Amino acid sequence: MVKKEMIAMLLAGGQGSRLGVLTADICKPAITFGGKYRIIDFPLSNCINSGVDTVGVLTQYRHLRLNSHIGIGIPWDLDRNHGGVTLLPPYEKTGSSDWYTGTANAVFQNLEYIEKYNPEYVLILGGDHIYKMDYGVMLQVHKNSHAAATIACMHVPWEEASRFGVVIADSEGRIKEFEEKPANPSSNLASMGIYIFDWKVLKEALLALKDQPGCDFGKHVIPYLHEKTGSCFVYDFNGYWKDVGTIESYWKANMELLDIVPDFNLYEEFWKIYTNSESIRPQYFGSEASVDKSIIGEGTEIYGTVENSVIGTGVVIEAGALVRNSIVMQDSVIGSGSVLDRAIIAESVRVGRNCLIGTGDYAENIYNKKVYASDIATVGDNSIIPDGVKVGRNTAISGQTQLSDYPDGILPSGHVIIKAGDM
Amino acid sequence: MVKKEMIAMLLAGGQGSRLGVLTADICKPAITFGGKYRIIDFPLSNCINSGVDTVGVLTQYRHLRLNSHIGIGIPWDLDRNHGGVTLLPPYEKTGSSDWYTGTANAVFQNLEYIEKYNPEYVLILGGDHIYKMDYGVMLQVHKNSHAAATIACMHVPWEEASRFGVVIADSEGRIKEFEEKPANPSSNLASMGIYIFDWKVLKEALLALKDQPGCDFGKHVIPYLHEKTGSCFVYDFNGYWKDVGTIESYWKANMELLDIVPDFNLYEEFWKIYTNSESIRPQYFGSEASVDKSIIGEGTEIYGTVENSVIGTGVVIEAGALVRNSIVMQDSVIGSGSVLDRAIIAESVRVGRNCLIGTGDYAENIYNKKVYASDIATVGDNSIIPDGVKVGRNTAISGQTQLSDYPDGILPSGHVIIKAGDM
Amino acid sequence: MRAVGIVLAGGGSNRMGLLAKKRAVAAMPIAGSYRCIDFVLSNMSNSHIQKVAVCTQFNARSLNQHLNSSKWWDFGRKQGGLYVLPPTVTTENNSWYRGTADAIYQNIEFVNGSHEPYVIIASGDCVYKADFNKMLQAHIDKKADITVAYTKLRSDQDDPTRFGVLTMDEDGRIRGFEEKPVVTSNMTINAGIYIFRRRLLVELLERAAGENRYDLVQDILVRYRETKRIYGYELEGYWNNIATIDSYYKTNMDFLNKRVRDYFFGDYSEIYSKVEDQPPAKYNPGASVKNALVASGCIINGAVENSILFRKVYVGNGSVVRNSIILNDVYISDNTVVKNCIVENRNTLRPNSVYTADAGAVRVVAGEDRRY
Amino acid sequence: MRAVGIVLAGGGSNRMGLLAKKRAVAAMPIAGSYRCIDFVLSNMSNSHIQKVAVCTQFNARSLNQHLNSSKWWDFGRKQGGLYVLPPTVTTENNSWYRGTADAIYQNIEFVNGSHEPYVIIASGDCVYKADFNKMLQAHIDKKADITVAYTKLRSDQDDPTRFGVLTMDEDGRIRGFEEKPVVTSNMTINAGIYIFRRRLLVELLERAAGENRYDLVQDILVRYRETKRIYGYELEGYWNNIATIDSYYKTNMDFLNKRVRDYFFGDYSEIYSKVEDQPPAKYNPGASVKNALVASGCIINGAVENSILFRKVYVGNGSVVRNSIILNDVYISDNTVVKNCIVENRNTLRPNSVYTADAGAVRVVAGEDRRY
Repeated sequence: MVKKEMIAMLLAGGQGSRLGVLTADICKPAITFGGKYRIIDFPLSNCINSGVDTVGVLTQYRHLRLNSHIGIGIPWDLDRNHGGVTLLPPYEKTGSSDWYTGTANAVFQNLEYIEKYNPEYVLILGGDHIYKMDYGVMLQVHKNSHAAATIACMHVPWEEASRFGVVIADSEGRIKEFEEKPANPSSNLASMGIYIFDWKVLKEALLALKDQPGCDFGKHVIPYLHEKTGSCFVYDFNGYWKDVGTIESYWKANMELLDIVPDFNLYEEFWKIYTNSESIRPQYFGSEASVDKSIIGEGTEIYGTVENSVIGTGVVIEAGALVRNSIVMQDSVIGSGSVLDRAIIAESVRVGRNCLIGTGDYAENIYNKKVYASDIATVGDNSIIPDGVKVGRNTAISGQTQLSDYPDGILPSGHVIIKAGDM
Repeated sequence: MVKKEMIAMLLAGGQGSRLGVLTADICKPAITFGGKYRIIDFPLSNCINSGVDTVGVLTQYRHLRLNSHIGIGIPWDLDRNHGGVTLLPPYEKTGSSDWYTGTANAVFQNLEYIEKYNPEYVLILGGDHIYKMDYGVMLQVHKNSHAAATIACMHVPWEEASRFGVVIADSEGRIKEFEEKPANPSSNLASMGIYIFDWKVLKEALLALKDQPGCDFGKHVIPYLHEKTGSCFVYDFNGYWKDVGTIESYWKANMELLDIVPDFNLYEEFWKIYTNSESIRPQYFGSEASVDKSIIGEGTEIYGTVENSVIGTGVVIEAGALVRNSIVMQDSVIGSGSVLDRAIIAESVRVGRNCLIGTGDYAENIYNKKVYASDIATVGDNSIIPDGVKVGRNTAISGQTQLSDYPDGILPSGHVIIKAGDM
Repeated sequence: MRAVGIVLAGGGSNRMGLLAKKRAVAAMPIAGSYRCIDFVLSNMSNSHIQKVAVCTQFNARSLNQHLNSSKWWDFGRKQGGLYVLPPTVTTENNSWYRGTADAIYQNIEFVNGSHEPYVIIASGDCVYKADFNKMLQAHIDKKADITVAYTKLRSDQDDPTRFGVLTMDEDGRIRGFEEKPVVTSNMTINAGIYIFRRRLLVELLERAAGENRYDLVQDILVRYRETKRIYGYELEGYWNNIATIDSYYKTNMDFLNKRVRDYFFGDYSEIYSKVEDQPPAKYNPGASVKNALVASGCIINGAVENSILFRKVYVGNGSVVRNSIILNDVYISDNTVVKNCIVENRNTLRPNSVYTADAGAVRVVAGEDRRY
Repeated sequence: MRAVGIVLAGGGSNRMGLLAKKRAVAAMPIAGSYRCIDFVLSNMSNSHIQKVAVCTQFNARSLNQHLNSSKWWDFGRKQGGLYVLPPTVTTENNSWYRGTADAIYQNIEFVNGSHEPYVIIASGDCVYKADFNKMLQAHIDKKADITVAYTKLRSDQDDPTRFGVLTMDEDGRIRGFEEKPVVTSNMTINAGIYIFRRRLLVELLERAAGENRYDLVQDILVRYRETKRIYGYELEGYWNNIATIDSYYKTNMDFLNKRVRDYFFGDYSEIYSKVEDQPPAKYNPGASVKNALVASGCIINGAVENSILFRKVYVGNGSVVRNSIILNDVYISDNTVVKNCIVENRNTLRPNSVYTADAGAVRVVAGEDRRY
């Protein structure tokens, strides 16, 4: 038996429904980011870089891609004899399929997993954010304040504070009050959904709250502990932390990487982000290729022009194609002569020749105004777009489309074609 | 992408209901055997020893112990970048929980897993038997005969043939006819439930039979291929192959290991059996210990007497205890002064002091005659037996029993005490 | 597979000059993301050889590091695995490896302790793809004592006088074997891959050691060419040895050719390497890249043409890299011109400087900084 | 953890005679299932040191094999890992390691390439349990340049003249440091564990190398005892060095004591080792085993008392093993008597023979067969 000082429970159940066709086939933590990574690489890499070598990943929704990405944890050095990364889908606990009803419920259902390592501290993480954080520093803060629970928080712009759970803390960092998505926030210190608990304290709370429907850390566990112990503290985080929960924020966060010295720097040696890359081939540029202000993944072959874009691994940009202000994920092919502007092309998509993707003016989406609320054209995993079509802005395509799906060869702005998967 | 010549699908769903309290908490492939191993170690070790490094393990029933035993496959060298061992519970396929309805249905539900490796051959294994087999030799036979399917078979005593599926083959090994558990068998060549298929052939069959309820290899796939191709062949296996499906056969197979040169020799260097052992401590014998004709696992401490028994790892036999003709599985403690005779003590059991386990005369079991049909006393995982009780033969105990559970301090032969788990 | 593998990766090379000062030839980077030894190791893995030993000696640090896990090439640990065998001091012996045969002889217990009936020995400084199963089948079919893989050099490919040249009879048995001839018109050369029966190898190595002979080619192959049945086996497809500056440069440049890339990387039997966890390459405004391979972790601000950039290369604003190979971690400052060079220098190339060689020549720009 | 670890495992030992002829002292088997180096590696792992180098040299084959995966001790690969550092030939250097300081100096890039501020250096031939975090905290609290762990020998435990003996002032600063004194009554000895600031270590090693000085104790600790703040740290609990036959025998026999076993194996911070996949031990009719440790893979037909049997030992019918240590793979034929011996012989001990030493003495029975 090996005792672990701190183990992490990573909540990777999020469906990411506001990412539309981009998460039709995969869960949000499995979506690619920055040309090479998947979102879950960030918390996983943070764990191993912080010396946390035991991570339970709580999955719920469409975990196939996530499972094969994580595998046995080799890329993150989390393939261990004792500990390492373990996928914890709901079935594990009971043999029947009790779905996880809330974040804390999910952890509660895996008490046995945690007990096996007999940890002193448990770190709760989400799988939805892009950031680098040394959880070891946070643990030190937790220990120093002798807190029952420590919540990582950061100051957000006041105008955004109402989108978050905010906390009011005294000068020592001891939390006085909570406000969940307050209309008129009295603090701009927002919870990042990252917690460290003394395991004994958390276990007691989980058992006490086990009949709470949809038991959630932010809504139930922290208030319970706050009331009971009065010993919840803030860990004040200063750094890059980005939610990529909407199509527009996802696109923006990718584009920000293209700055010459981006806020979020992947090129530092000190805090590497690890990922599971199938290919390690270098990328190749043809004699007529042109590239400007872009990030390009391994094994990609560029024969056309790429500008201000993030291109994944194993992509082919054929001769004469122009990709601008766009994201193309791994293994997709952009046919010769096609022009992309402000498009997000998911994995293994085949865009035909001489297409125009992202053209014309913005129009409100007729299918789902809430999800599709930008001028970005989105194409889901494994889609096919036939030669020569025009696709407008704020559109979505999913599935193997044919010319007949495009009246007059056009998908107008604000329209969608869904032939496979969810929305 | 890495192509694999042959991958294995190991059917580990069996509940082993005829093992009574021994499989109350675990599935049959996870039950210990020979002082150190679990049954699934044998097919897994056969795989890696045969050069098969990609194994999908199809689990269904109570897989917790099995999961933690297999982990990421380190003990069997099956922790691989490409391939290795993968647990495939039913949930993987669909997100909802479609239980596996039959052996072939279980494989059908994992088509995607197999396709990922693009194998030429697929090996189908069970998780219920003790044997050493070089699947590479079987594959060579399969290739030489250009068979659609090859079935490993062995000659069984004629009187037992009616318990098996038997095949009638010509001198070349081509199968002419099948008989499933025939009353009057016309052959004693029994199928061992081990198959090699050309993957293309198998895939076609699985798709053709996908609506077959409870689709099973022996009952549906092989007859289908036999009719369609006429090209099913026998691989004639000569060697040790032991079913341990009943309490008595399980006990006997363990006892046979105690012969000076047993039929099944674990001490050969050439074909090692690997297992996941928590402990590597040497065993210790106290100054008053006595041992005769026994196998004893790592980390065990013997202060009493052990005769003709198989003792697992991490067991303590206290001073003055006598264990005879018995099996004691890992982490159990036998209290001082207790006497065991023809008992099977499962994992993490605490037998009190001065108990008599396995005493008196045989009596028919009042609870389940079919399962409990020997003179062996069985005690399930994590059970507690209080000091000073007497337990008869053909009995079963499961759970934390107290003196009050034993009228007059006695559990008579043929009786049971079930305080936890299934039967 | 019925053979164990031994990779000879101990050698330096005088003909690689500064390039081999810092690392073993087998550790030289190839094609942007690989090292030379990845090719032979991947061939062994793809041929399902489960047990492979690598003899290292000269500048072995970076090679030993590269080989720190058998996982990268999918070798196991139980039935075999990847064994790194540097020289060691014993009570009987305190010599370094004195030659290729001595390197194996000093590890004779690796050979003795294996149960596979054959041994495949291959050098770590060649770039090729081979299915060793086919070569072994040929060895068995010919009832050979030893099989030597050969390749036929094209006249523009390499200089035969730096190899061993072979002549065979019509059955393929090797009758003539001349190591590094002064002049030759024979383009059939030893490709540095040998199959022995395991017991014969032990016997010959023990005999050689008893006679203080240490070289596998000179003291075994050449010496026994009359008395043992030594057969040739033609290795088809791409093959290059990289142990001179010219051949190293040419071999790398070959990977700008799509056919060569597809040959090595395009199907199931891929080339594996250690994963280095670099971010994707980044192109800032002003970048221009044509006919070039760029590995991960590079940041490009200038112009790159007909070149190969290994991992983590930085190309500054206004700089030009042409017909060149830039090895890992090179930092090229602003307004610097690099033409017809192999750059191996972890120190910064200063701004506003020019590194060129005449067309057809190759200049090595190497720092004296440190080994790695 | 803010330190990297370096384990010095290069040494042989003349005082171990035949036992160390075949393997490095650090590879000597301990307590039935372990090797000596497992103790220091487990201590480092349990102290959450993530990056550990092991310098090997003398008879390193079996040690290198034992260290073939970082998994056994739960070290990672990315943030650190387990680095095996045998000597290598470079253009500047073709010497073996000439001493403990030289072994680290030849790998100075391992030290330079780390970012942790401290280095913990420990020898591989001691059996003990230590939380290096506590020692590091003491180092920091004392503002020490170097901290040396010491232990106080009991008079029956070992001979202080084969160690370095220390005297400290009341603050714990080391004022006297005598290496292997001819006679001494001082039982406070150097336990072979040192903490340095990383940069200071580099500086001192470079200076020593410049002066052709190669020994860590003599040329750094003793030499700088006046000018650097060198502090002692008392290592509590069990400690033994095994580099003589007597101490090796005694250390093993200590594990027959339940308190010693529980101390090392009884709680969460366990001792790890490579898993060797042997079947459980088997006792045939006629076996009798009392006060003995028996490792897996053994087959016992005779009588064993007050002894330790390592893996895969066979004891024949009618044979008696008493007060002895039988190393891995020894085959003791029928009717053989072994008393007060350490048996290290992969050849068979012949039937009907007797191997004994007088009570209080220890006889080494070793084969000349081969290294491993």
